[in-house]
Amino acid sequence: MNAGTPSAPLDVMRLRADFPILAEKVHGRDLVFLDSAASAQKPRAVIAAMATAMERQYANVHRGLHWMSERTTEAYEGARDAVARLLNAPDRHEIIFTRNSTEAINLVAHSFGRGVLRPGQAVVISEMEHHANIVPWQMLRDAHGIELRIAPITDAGEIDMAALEALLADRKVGLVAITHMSNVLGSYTPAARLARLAHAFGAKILLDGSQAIVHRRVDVQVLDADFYVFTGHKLYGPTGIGVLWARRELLERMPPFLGGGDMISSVSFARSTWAAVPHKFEAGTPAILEAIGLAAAIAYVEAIGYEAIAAHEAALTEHALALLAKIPGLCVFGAAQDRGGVVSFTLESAHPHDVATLLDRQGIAVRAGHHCAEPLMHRLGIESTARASFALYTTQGEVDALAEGILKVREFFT
Amino acid sequence: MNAGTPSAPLDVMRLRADFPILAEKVHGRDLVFLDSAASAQKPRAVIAAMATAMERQYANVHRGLHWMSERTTEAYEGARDAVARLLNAPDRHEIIFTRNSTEAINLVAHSFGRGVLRPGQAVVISEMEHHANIVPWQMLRDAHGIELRIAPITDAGEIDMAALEALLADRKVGLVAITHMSNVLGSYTPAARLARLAHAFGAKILLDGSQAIVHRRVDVQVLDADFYVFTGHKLYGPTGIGVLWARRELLERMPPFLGGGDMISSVSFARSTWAAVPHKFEAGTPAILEAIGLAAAIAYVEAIGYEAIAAHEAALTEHALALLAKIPGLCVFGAAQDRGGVVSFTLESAHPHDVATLLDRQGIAVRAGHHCAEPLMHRLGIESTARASFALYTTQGEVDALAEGILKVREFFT
Amino acid sequence: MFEELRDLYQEVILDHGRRPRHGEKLACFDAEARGNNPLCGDRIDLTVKYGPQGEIAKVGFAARGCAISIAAADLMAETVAGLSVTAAETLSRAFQTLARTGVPPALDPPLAERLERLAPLASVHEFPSRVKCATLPWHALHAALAGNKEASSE
Amino acid sequence: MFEELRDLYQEVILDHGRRPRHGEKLACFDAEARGNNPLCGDRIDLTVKYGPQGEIAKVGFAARGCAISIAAADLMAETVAGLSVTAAETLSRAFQTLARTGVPPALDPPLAERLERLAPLASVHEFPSRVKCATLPWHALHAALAGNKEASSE
Ligand SMILES: Cc1ncc(COP(=O)(O)O)c(C=O)c1O
Ligand SMILES: Cc1ncc(COP(=O)(O)O)c(C=O)c1O
Repeated sequence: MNAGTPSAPLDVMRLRADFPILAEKVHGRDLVFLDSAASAQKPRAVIAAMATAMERQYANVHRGLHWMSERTTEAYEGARDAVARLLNAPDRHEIIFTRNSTEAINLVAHSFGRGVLRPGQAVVISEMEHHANIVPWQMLRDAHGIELRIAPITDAGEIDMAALEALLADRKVGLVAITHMSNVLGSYTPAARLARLAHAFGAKILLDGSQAIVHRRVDVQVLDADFYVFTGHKLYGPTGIGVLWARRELLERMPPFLGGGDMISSVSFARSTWAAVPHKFEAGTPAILEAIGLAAAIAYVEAIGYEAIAAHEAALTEHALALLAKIPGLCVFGAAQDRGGVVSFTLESAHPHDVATLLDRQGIAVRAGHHCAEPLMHRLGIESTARASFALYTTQGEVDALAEGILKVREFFT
Repeated sequence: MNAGTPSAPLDVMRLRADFPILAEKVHGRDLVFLDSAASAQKPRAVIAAMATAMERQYANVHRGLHWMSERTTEAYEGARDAVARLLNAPDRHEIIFTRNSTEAINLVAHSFGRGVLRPGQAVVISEMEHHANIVPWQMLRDAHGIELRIAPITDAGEIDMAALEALLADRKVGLVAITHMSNVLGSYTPAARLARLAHAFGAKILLDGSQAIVHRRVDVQVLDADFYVFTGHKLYGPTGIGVLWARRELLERMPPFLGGGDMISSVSFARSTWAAVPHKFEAGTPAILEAIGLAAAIAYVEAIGYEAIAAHEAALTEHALALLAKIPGLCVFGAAQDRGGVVSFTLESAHPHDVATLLDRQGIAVRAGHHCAEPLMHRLGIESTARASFALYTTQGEVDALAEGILKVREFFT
Repeated sequence: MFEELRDLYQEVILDHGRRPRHGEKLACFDAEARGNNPLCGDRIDLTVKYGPQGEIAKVGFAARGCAISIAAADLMAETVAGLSVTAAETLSRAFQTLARTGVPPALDPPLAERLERLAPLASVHEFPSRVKCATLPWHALHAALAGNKEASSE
Repeated sequence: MFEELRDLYQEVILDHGRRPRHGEKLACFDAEARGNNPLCGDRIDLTVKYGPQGEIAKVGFAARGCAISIAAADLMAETVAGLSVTAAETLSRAFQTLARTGVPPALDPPLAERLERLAPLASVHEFPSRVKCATLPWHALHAALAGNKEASSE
């Protein structure tokens, strides 16, 4: 693993060597992977951590009184410590491992939504949420009589704070659930301000950090959040693992979500009692190997340093926006003051799917579609966009290739 | 990967070379891993499949129009095909990936239990279920007014079929949910007979195959099951992945479980519509790498052949039972006609935890405790047992070591 | 650069994609259905007018989607006009095979000729994630002919 | 063979594990609590009788569990008798450190002496999954002294 000092600029070429897949060819061309916002590639450190666990030190966790189980339990619980440090959570018991962000939000919608919120209360989400932060609340609305309110965004792609405040005014809102960074527009939301506003009106706040935590340091205590979720595979970790952080007092008030082994204190047919947090929310054999992989990913990112990553990506984004602005007929969506390395665009002459296919033939991977944000598409008056997204391993040369590639697509279709 | 012809006896020594961890030392002694029923070790083929995906061919699935995403989607959906073939499912769309057996059963308890069963109906489970097949039904009972009935077992550790039939007589039972093999007693249940009985009284049947599918070929059509669940990590695959198979007509009647990306057809704030099965039940980024690992595990097991594995393990079990029967003060639990390679026992002079610790010091990994089956412990009049379990890589020599090890424990404590 | 892509985006496809001839819903129709590709957001609203013998007289659609899906819808509207429902279903199955494999299945002469007109779409089979773009209109047609309102290309 | 294990299973532990002196619930008690280790099924029902000054006069327990947990409970009952609640809590924290690290923290003489009696349990720290066996009775004691009914060693 490579590491820079936090303030030094990234030595991207050295970091790229940590990601074996970046040396692959696609359609005979060098892979230019600009789809990291969908899922990031994995450094050798992550691959090795998982393989080594399987090769040398593995057994089921928590219930074993033998060496392999004890060591594996240490590694699994060590991953919980690593996540707690990453988020600066005050208490390691507040970290719950889930499959992904989606499951983490569903867990909150289920256990907090049905177990703590009361019919007649409301949940606020924004117009620029991922489906993962929409559908669970709709299901809660339909099953449990919770009102769902939608905070509008401005044309720049920022939360309309005045409108949000108006939605909170009647103090019926029990939870504000908002993305910390839009996966379409790249906008960062003012998380600490959102939390203050929610709290001022007696609501809790959930931040969907699926995108945000990939690019910037997150401190749940500084943000004063109540719930924070993210997903391992976007943070250079494996699939199959995600995280819910929540304040302990909330977790303790919430009923369990899934039932089974490891989440109980005692079971009899008449009645079961629940284990203490976090185990209450982790039923069955957890994603042990994936937690180990996630811990390796976190160590990798921390060794590089968020400051350096953020600076690198900010430079890439600026460069990309400047280049794309010069392409006739190209429209970039989102103009938030505070934005990260995700750029969505459309081209007048070609549908985003066709753009993606033609870029792919040049080795350039971008995503096209509604990006699991149909209501946002609706708000923007479009059906879909093409989206390029940047990671710590993205180079300026790749951004140049994107711009050139788009020009060729344009030519092809006109 | 090594493979024998299906009917040839296993060349266990050659197979062991496929499992790097088996060469490890524990407390300076050769590892004798007899805890595979908790989680099995992984062959090189599985480790390599996951590492290679991360090194050479990875992106998020389903929504990508670029090469890496298309190839990864093929691999992920190919894993679904592999599972469909393993179970002889009539339709690949009937395979749903979950985190583990526990989540699969919770999915059924939620979507079938709340969405299809009606208050006043009942669910039957047995006295020898794992908590994963108890707690979700208790939660359903308490939330949705479904009665929970308990089918007793005989002293031999078999389902009491007459008693089960009596529980079904009033035709209020909508679902019979029973293990296909006990993780404590090793008993196989007569799955096809159970299905016939359930169907005769208008009930559906769920089989918990977490243990069974590790040792024997399962054909859901021959069994005439309605739901079948298993978990990847016990079948020599990675953690973080499990399987629910269900008849398509049932899946189509069941409302979704988790909401989010990939499980929708369209989303607007007013209303969302669901994708077709299996996607309706797979919200968010799935366990892509884990599905790939599971497919490799299935290929590994299939290449060896279930017949050879079953014969090998039957011989080991017989040998173990014979040896343990000679140890004074040792009591083996379970005497089912049809039993697999899981042996639970207690020793008069030492608590199971102490047995496990002392065996561990000899390099022998066994599990001790209630094995997530507290009600069964209660039925047996004990608190816990020590449990040795066998896998395709277990040798007769390891079984001998177990027996010798137990004799030493006995000596130590008397 | 895009030599191989000329297979996928042949002139006829680019042309039908840009200027579909049947790209409007019929004002007067007997059957309709919506086709939906949830994974990418493509959508087609299809209308069908039957002729006096119950044959398909006319198809019109409103669609959002890529060049491939618009062209596929337009070529479909063109080729099924005049066919009986049974013949259209046979052609639909044949086209789906063509799109998935690149190989046209054997058909009786009149239908084989119509399938030929769809041949420019054969090369989608090399683009697995685009196959659905080409088959979605046919799923919608099937739904409309069967009297259903919704089709999905999953 | 089991040389290293003689550390964990010292004679005094085997002896208290086999024949606990306080292994019965008190018939007459002032406080009680149940301790539960959900992961392995160990359980202890603890009763406490206070003396005239509010000090712990007597502790009795009914437990199911391994040699370590029974011995730990019995040694606890023995060492806390006569202590004030505050002193017992101090001893409890010290013992938990001892069990987790193997190192006895510094204490004032009278308590240090009592901690010494618990020294045979110090080596559980080498057996991470057994630490809870030794600390569960102390969690239960803490719960009883605080007036709670349940404790869990997670
Ligand atoms: C019979 C049985 N059912 C269910 C489970 C739960 O499996 P998992 O923890 O992988 O969900 C297990 C294993 O722990 C088991 O043995
Ligand atoms: C903002 C946002 N929220 C939630 C998700 C869902 O993540 P996952 O699919 O890993 O659950 C994503 C990514 O797809 C996302 O970008």
